Amino acid sequence: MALSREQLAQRVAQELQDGYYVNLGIGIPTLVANYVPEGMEVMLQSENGLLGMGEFPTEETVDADLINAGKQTVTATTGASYFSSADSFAMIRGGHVDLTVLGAFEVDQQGNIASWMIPGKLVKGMGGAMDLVASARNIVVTMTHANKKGESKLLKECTLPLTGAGCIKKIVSDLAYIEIRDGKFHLLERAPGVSVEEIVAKTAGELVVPEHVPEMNVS
Amino acid sequence: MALSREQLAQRVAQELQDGYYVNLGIGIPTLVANYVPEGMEVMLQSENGLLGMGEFPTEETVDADLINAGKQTVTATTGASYFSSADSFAMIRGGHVDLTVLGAFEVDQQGNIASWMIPGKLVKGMGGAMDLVASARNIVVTMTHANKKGESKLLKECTLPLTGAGCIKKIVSDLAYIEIRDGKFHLLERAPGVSVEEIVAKTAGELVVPEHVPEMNVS
Amino acid sequence: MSGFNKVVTSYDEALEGLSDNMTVIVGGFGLCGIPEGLIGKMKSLGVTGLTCVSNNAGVDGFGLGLLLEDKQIKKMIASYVGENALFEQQLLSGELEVELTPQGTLAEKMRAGGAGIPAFFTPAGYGTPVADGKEAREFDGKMHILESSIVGDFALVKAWKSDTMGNLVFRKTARNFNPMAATAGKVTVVEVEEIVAAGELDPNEIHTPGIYVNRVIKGSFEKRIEQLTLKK
Amino acid sequence: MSGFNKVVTSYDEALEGLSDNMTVIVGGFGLCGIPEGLIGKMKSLGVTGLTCVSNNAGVDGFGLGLLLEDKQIKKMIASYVGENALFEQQLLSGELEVELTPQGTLAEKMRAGGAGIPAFFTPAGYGTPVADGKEAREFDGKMHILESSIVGDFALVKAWKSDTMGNLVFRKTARNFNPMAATAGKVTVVEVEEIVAAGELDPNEIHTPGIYVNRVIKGSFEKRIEQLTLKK
Repeated sequence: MALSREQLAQRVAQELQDGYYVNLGIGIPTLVANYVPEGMEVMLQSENGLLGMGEFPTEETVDADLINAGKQTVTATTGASYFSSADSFAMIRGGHVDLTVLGAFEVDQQGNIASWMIPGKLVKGMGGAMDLVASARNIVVTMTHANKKGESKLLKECTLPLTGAGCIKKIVSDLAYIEIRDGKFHLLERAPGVSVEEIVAKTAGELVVPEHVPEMNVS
Repeated sequence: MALSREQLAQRVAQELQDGYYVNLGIGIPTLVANYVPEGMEVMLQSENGLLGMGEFPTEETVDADLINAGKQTVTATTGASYFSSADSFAMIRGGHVDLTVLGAFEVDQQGNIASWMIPGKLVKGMGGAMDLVASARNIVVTMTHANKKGESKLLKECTLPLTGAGCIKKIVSDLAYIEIRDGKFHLLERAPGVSVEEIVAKTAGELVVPEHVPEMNVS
Repeated sequence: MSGFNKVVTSYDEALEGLSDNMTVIVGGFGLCGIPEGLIGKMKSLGVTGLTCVSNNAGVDGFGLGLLLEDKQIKKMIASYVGENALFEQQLLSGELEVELTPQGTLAEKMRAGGAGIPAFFTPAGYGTPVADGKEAREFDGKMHILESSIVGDFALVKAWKSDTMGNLVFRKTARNFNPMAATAGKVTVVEVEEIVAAGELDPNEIHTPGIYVNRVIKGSFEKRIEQLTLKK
Repeated sequence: MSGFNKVVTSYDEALEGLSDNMTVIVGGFGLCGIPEGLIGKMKSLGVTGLTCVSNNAGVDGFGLGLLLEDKQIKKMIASYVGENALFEQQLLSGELEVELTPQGTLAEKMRAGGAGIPAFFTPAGYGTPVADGKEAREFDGKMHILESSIVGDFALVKAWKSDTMGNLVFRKTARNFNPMAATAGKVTVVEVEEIVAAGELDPNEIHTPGIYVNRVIKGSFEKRIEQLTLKK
């Protein structure tokens, strides 16, 4: 069965390592914070100027001057720091963030990503996504494998305007864990109960399927 | 008579205005701080990361962590701030300093300045001088009109490697106050008791001399 | 009064010289850390044809959204807009022009504007519509595009505290774009929660030195929260 | 032990991985704010062929001058040198190469290196020997040259205080090049006067977030003064 949002977050969380500085995008990526493995510490970077983002505040601790990149009220953890947007993106652009997790509309087998603009629809803007994908050395895209019409989001070539070119190497979809190398998608894991055939059928780009495709370890 | 070092500083100090942020180079420029007119306040910027440089410390207040760009121990004034070298030169390069005073080996009538390198002699480096002259909108060069051999330092064209191109507009020498415009030196004031003839004789570049050349007001 | 006393006591003085068709940089991220009173004054002054540079465009009825009501903004340079029905309308009707800029590039453009760096290469936006018409160049095996700096006729900044000399301290994530905005205005006006005497701020802990600041005004702030999210 | 505990207790650990022919960025301005113990350890390790990037090259017997005694430095990138007889000798004999860089450009090159900006335009040095071989371009009627960023294999930094997570605070003008150096090292090692527990530093007053810092060591400092100048 396709992974739930929580299971997607669970699988992405397996990419974390102790001591990682991590930037989580809005939506499913945000949920990853709930699945940091026991005994492991990570620090969350919020690109509006906070390293060490904590959980949501209580009514007593809410502070209009302390928000995350999604403009939600948050708290700061022990050892946190505040800085300007220029310093925040210096951090991001300079490759100092260990892992970046974000969503996408489409990813193609060249590692291109489209996530911000659908022609004909009103464009809200790219926010920090272009800086993040162009700069991070370690990016995980998390998204559904196909859109609501059943059309694949893993393409030979993106059809939408790009957010970044040649920058995506890992995808956690609701059906599979996939790596991009040598201009091809490589199927590494499948969601529990999901057949290789379904993944193949729902992947429009070139997919390399090894003999044995293990199931993801999610609960 | 040619101005003394103190008189040079006095004349330069007449370029100050209340509320000016000022960067003073090493040597005679440093003396300018002693001649800030009564009732006027200026703040000194030291390019190693201090805005609000104060006088030298006493033995009790000396602090190895508080020096100026000449590596001398200093103090900080009320309202001072410390910042990094990148932030300091952002301030300088961005044109936020109101007045920059520095010395030179040569200046030419195009506003070129040479102040850091004499071929054949060991070069110590330009320090912050190239950033300062390239960026400041208001620069006063203070120097002797001629070198020890009596050769003019106000040239048609600099002979030494440049510190900056086309950036100097005002010179206070020991003989005269001169402005550079339209590719020519313009004599505006002469040192008390110094003849126009002497200034003309010691200026190798093209010098425009008005009918009346007032004496500088120095004591 | 010292030449370094930057304090003004009325919004009229604070925005003196602001006129139609100017470029105005405004600090803030969403509704966090915005100069509320200065924006309100821009509205009541009725200046039009403005190019506003700010990460976002406020919401209906708050922040820069207020300036949309009377169509004061001609062009918006931002990274993320459209929290705002009025914005959408004016964009679709062609009354408003938008230049979408990656957030890090926008921050760096302001910083560069204040720092005398006219242009810089960044990897952000290469291969995307943002790169259209811009010079692209490879460094170290990776493609980058050349972006130019931004300077505003005015920069409107929100800080936590200022001393009378314009030295600024920001608070938590209300810092965001404000420090860069402060450096990038030909005239920089700062609205603060508290003004203290010169010497009260630790020189080691000043975020923005007063050299960048022309005028300081004590404001009062609603500090509206855009997305109140509480722990469950 | 948390993955964010950056504290090491020996200089061997602090400089683990440092080897011959590496590029090492060193913070400090003159003898002010230099990582004294780390420089001493570089000397005793005997690494050679180093490219050192630092505003100055120390004096005879102190600071980077120590590394000249055993000819450990192959190339120096600095804005001002020659407070140092040994430096002069090795330069004249051709044993030492020097790349003189305007001070502001040097600071910006480090900042850019840490910030993922591979190159930027600056007016500093246009029309001078510094511009030789560099691209020149006019912006807004003024000529600029293209300068590229610097990244070090190691960055050696001196800070006042660190918490265990590597968040740093600098003191007075001992800040100088240290914050940029901290961002521009593949491995950044910081020598501090005091290490405090995480949470002891005010998050609003941290100069360098711990994300840039790999290792922190408590040093002891002579803090030699280069030009003791007292009020008369």
